[in-house]
Amino acid sequence: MSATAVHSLWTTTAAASVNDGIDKIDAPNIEYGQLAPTLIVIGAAVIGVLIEAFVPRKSRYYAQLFVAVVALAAAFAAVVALAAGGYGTTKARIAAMGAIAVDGPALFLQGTILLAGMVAIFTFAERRLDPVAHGNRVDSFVAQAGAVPGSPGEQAATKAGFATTEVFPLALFAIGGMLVFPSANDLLTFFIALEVFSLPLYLLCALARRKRLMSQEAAVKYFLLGAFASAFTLFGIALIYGYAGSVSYGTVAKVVDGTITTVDPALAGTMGNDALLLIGSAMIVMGLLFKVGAVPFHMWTPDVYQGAPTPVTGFMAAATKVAAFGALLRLLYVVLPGLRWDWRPVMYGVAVITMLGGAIVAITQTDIKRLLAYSSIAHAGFILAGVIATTEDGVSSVLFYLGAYSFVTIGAFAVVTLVRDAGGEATHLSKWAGLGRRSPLVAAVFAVFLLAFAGIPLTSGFSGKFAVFKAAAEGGAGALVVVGVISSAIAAFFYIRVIVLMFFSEPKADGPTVAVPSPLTMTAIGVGVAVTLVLGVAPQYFLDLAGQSGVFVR
Amino acid sequence: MNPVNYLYLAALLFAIGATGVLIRRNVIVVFMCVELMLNACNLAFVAFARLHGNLDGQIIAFFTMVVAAAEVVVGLAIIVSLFRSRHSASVDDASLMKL
Amino acid sequence: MDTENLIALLVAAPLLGAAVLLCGGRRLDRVGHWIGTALAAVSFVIGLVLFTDMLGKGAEDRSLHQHLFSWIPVEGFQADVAFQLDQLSVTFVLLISGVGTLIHLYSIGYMEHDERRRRFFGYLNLFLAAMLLLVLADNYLLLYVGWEGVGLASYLLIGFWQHKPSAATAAKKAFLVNRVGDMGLSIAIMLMFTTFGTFAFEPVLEATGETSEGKLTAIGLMLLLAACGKSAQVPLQSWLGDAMEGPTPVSALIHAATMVTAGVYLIVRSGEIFNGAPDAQLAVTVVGAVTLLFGAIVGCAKDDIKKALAGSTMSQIGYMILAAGLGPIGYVFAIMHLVTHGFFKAGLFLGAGSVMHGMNDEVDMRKYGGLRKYMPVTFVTFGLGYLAIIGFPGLSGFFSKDKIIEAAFAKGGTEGWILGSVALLGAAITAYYMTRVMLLTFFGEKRWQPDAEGNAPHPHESPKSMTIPMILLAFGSVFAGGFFSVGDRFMHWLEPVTHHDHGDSPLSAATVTGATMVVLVIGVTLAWLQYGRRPVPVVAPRGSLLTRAARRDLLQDDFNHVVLVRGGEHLTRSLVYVDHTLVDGVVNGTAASVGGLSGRLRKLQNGYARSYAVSMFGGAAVLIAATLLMRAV
Amino acid sequence: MSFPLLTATAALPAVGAIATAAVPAARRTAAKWLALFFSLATLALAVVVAVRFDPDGDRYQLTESRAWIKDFGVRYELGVDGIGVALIALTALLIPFIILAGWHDADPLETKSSRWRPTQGFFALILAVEAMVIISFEATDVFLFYIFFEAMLIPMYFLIGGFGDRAHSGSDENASAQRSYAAVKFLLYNLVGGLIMLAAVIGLYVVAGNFSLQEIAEARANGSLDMATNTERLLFLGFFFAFAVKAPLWPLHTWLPNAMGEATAPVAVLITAVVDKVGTFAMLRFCLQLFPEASKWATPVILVLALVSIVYGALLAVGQRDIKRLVAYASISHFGFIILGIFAMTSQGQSGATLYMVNHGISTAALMLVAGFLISRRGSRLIADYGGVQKVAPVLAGTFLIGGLATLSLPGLAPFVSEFLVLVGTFARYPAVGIIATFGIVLAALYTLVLYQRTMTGPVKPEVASMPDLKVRELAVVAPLIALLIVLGVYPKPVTELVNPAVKHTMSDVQKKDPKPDVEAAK
Repeated sequence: MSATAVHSLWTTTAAASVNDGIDKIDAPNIEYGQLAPTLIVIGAAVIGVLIEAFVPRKSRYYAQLFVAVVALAAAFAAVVALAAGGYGTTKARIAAMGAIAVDGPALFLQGTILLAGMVAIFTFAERRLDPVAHGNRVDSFVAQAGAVPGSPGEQAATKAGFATTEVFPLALFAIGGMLVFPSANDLLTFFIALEVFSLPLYLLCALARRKRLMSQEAAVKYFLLGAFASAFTLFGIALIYGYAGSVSYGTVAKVVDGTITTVDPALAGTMGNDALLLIGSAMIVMGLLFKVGAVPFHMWTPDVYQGAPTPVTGFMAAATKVAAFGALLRLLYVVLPGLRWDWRPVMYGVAVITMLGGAIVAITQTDIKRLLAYSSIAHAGFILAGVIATTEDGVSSVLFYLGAYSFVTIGAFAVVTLVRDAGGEATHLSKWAGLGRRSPLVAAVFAVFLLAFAGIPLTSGFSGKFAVFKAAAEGGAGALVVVGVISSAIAAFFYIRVIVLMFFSEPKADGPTVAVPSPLTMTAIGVGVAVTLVLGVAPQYFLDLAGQSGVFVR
Repeated sequence: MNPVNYLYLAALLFAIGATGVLIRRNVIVVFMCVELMLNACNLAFVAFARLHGNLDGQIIAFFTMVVAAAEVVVGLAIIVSLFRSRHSASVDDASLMKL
Repeated sequence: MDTENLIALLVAAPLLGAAVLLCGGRRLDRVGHWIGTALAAVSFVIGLVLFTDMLGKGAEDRSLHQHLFSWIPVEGFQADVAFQLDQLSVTFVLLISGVGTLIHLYSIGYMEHDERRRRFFGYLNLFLAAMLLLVLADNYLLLYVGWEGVGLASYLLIGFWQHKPSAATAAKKAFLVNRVGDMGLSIAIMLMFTTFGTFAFEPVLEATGETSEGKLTAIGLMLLLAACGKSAQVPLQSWLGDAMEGPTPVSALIHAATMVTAGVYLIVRSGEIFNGAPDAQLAVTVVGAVTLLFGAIVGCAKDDIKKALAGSTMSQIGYMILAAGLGPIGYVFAIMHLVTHGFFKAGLFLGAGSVMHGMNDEVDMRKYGGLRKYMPVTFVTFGLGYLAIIGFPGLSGFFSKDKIIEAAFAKGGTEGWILGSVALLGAAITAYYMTRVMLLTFFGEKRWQPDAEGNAPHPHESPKSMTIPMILLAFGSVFAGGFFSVGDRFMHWLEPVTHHDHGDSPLSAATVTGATMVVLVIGVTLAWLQYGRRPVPVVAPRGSLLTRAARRDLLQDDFNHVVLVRGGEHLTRSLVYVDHTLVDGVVNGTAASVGGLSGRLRKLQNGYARSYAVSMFGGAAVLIAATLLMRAV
Repeated sequence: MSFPLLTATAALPAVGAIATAAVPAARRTAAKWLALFFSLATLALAVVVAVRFDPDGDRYQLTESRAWIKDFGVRYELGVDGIGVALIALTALLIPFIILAGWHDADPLETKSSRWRPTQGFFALILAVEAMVIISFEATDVFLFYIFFEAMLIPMYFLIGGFGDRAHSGSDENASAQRSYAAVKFLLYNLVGGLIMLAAVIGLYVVAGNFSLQEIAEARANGSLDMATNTERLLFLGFFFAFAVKAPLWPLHTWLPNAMGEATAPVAVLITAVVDKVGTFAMLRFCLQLFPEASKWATPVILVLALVSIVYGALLAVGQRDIKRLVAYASISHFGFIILGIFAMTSQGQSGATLYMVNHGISTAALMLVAGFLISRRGSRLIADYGGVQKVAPVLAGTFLIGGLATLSLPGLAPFVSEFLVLVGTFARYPAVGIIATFGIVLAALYTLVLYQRTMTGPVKPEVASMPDLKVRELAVVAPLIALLIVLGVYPKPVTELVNPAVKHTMSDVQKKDPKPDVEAAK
């Protein structure tokens, strides 16, 4: 049904104009129920904008926080309802006239994104870490984005108790885009979603309260490179469209595996011209690889992760990866399965250099945030190993990995926000020396996260790694598994280095202090630890979940 | 006229845009080059739409413009704030974070 | 009552003593030595009981067995803790526990002033237990336990005065050299296991006929290696001289009378194996002959009275090994000489100890002289021992040694001639160096001066507890040989175990005896000419090359030092280096290189957005190219 | 299902670990006693296990089986054979002594803040290790085993790096640097081993479809699961590599001297006497059962490596200047013997190897703990700093000597039995190898006696002149161990009877028969 449906979405109106009058337009039917999660979040975001406009400054923070949390909770409820309603499995379908797919992977990923987003919002809202400025509790975002760093204007803004509460609607917009991204079922929706969640992120990156120059620099880099990448993606889409004459996943897929063949000899020149297809798909994939931060499209990652406000970093690192990998999966499994033998080797190569590159470069990092950035690159490589499996197991293993990984990441970055000195967060590794002596609990928690990153058994990291490697091996990519374990070994080295630093080296006299956070951040960290351990010790339930959601709708 | 020429032109524009991104220092210019790349895409879309005789491409082109506009808004915001704090619009000056 | 149940007690009594004395702590210090002596005596008494009981039985059913428990039960591998008491072992039991008891008694006096006397007796008891276990075991593995047990005891006793580095070193050396021998024993046992599927005496010795001579030879040679270690035979003899660092009673008991003869026991016990392996036997005889001369020569050169005696011990055991190597011709005489030697050599050592006791522990014979006046008892007993060992007609040594020489000739053929004449030569040298010891110690004028602190020794007779054992042993050295030889008593006694044939001596017994007498006279005269007639210089003259070599144990230690010790040190030192640089280096090197790579790759992250864009652009190009390429191929 | 005895045995110390960790900072002594109590309780349970186990019964007994991670084909399957029982008993037996010996090792120095609770952590970690070791002896599911095989690295790592030997040469920073180097080296070596094994584990799943040891072994036996020769060999190598690192086998051994040198004596004992045994145990249980053909294929190489370990380890022990490093190299030599026994593939060899694991555990514990007491008195690990100790502390010297004699496997002490069995077992199939291995006993005597002579005998060094003899607590640690050494040396039957049936099974797994003695062969 999808092919015609998509056509009709645009063409009916056009056709109508030529044909018999304009007395009847068959309105496109939108399944609002099935789109509820996205709609709720976007709606909430819009409300957020309105709040900025109409609610007095003093109460904006609470209003925004309230709206955001409620919206995310509601959206998550909607996802659960849909999943319970069987839309993940039996009743999986394509909604909104073929624009959105509602199926297992989509729901699973949306659920993950929403939870991760929720936790991230908590860290956004944290106001106890920075010292009270001029009698106002402040969060980790700049008082007034427009004010020049260090200028009297900035101080005035702070004194006046300004706060960039826009971050909440921005985050909601981003989340909304992320919800659509992995469930987009035609390339246009795909592209729009990409932009919808990218643009707010660019802005969020620029809004750090401390180290604003770095923050802005991060934003610029992220923005320019992001735009650059999305231009490639768009051109890729154009070529695919040129090849298939449609942007609907279903149609393209059919054309690719040749169930639809060219009818018009005049179009033979382009229609079914594989060059277009191959180049196009390569360019789209490149755009996605950029988002997941795979080598060699990873270079923005460390700088942006370092410069962005840490809560935002955590959010990006977790949610963006989830959304982007979701989209990548759908693209490769739904649109380009016919091309498997062309993209598999390429992705194989990318996975290898990503795993190794990330792990190796991380060894010599001296800034905790950059370290985590490179670790996230390495993990992108591991996940790619699962993607390459091109089996149902592959999908579910990737889903599971994403779920496990995102919470560890947010938790880890949340811990990073706690370790502070006069200049804000003390992110330089040397500052972390002896943390285990000063505050064993925080150090222990962070150690748990690091062990999970390193994939030590009884942590979620191990379950995930095992799942993807298993899938890869079953998919016949045994060599990839070997590379994987080697790079995990390399990666282990620098995670261990941090642990050594925290526990085995004597604390420095001028070491950082550990701020006592509000329940918000505590929940974020707590959830992280809980998920890490539960998924490590008893992952079966979630594996089942991921396993059931392993089927895409075509 | 052979429709493929439009594609060549689009590709050419895209290449020019990309090259611009790679070689120009001024953030604004770099950004405009990105816009150029997007417009190259538009040209390709329109050409293909014509080729296929359906309007999807043309509509996508409109979407693209909107997106481009949005990017301009966000981008300029960021760039301006950067410029105000550094008094420089050179991409290369924004290199605090490295290694 | 069935006596075999007593066998375990033989071992248990001294073992109990050792346990009590070593764990008992200081509170036993006052009575410890009596407990030790008493328990030694107990096992001697039990030995006597068993002996008399055995005499009451017919020659065939004299072999008793006691199976205590199954020791190491493993698939296809059966090792039991079980004892076998036959004529051979009972002989040893009596010797060991008898002499042992005497020496315990002697030690009470000798160690009187040592505050660690209790521990000393503990070690002595431990030794007795191990030694008895060695001779009572009914399989080679259990024998091995005793074998190493006596090694341990000897280690502890040689190094008893641990504060003396020399003592500690000597102890370590003894243990290590013995370990080399033990390697032989364990390999022999393994061979037996793979050959016969067992290593209990009876089944093995009965099955020797069923396997190849080659196997038997291999086993025999390995057993010989073991014997060399324990009995200080060339090439593993070097430890015995140093072992004299131990208290004299130890030298008497362990390094003269009993432990060092274990090798002889092993070979005689394994007679069947050697009978089946002529080559092994030949090797045994050769080792015996060489050591016989070696020890004798060393004995001639030493000025330290104990070391001289040690050399003599070596040489006398050489006789025994030689005899044991002769097969059924010699087994009996080997054991007989072993027993008599046990008496007189123990006596001699106790005598030496008594002398040292009176001379402020001076051991250099050149600082003795004319002691017969000061310590008559010692003089007499020592003298009797001396006469016995040189084989003075009618005394023990005469009978036993003479028989061995006969047997050597009786081996027949060239070998017989060679071995016989070597044995004769040995007899001559024995006479020479023993006379030398005698003269240097008891005759001539006194040569001792005040030592550094200016307190001159006041030679005096030792207390009863010391002299009585000496006297008793002297009796043994005088009469034992005669008693054994009357009507070949000893031969008939052992025959059921060792079997015996007379061989065909090319010379009549009388001739051999005559020859022995002649060489004996020659030896004594030579010694008298050198040390009896003219005064003895207190400082040893430089002496001939041979003498100097002999003083250094014929350079054996120097050889060991250069080849083994130095070589070993270099090896270990270089290995430590290898372990650190190579084995570890490879790992660390890999880590370092990864780190370096990381450092270089890191430089790519230069902070310039445009260079990032370049990498993206390049990446995209590669991606596209690769995709197209995949289609192309 | 009846009472899950095995789970309880493994869970009890885990509970103990949590409880101990939870003790408030001030109540250090309470934490110690709590830990001791739990370790003793575990020992009691282990005894129950040993009693309930019937040597003549099924191969695996007291089995438990629950669903765990279906998607990975993983079940929570426990079961013990004789070998497992012996090693569990060993572990449960040693831990109380380790705790008792380390009684004061983790007392905080004054500088630490009140929130830092080293004592609680120390004993909690020890118990955690015990729990993980025990469960990996019980696991009959490859994945379950792997999880704890890997997980036990973490507490070990903190024990080594966090609670180093206070007796060190040089400044504190220097010492802590060496310590964390040792800890990291330990962790990375074993982690790399483990990760390579992970690849093999995944491979095994791809081939076999589940992780149940028994199912796979049966499938292998009845031919329903046949692996391609190369697959089997690769998988075998993946497994063996990890175990060889853990064991450790030359040339993967270099982490051990550092770890044992830098860790406190009790932790060193924990490493070599308990944790490393998992490696050799796993060779016996997993390598031979899952990959019999590959095991046979690899035997020659492994035997050579084992030989090298024996001789090389002993020689290096002779060359050491640091008491604890010496013991470490001695252990490497002993592990050579164990591996030799396992891969000689004879009943004597494998029984001997298992027995060796137990005996080596006890003897090393005795020697190392006494060495620890010695070191803690003088504050130095260098042999050269000692001399004439036996004059001032005879009991300490005596126990040290007995420990040493056990290490050189003197007959009458436990290690002799096992070492001789290994030698005989090896000799029976590979005479040359057996003979070369025998050189090990000479070298063992060399390094032990040299150590004893240099430290204990000779004139009394002024530094040790005032050295106190063993205290009651210390005696309580050493005496039972020595008693055990003697008892097991004279009467090892209980253990051998436990082990023999299990070995028989393993022999049938690899389809090997003991070589017949010539005399019978002739008939």
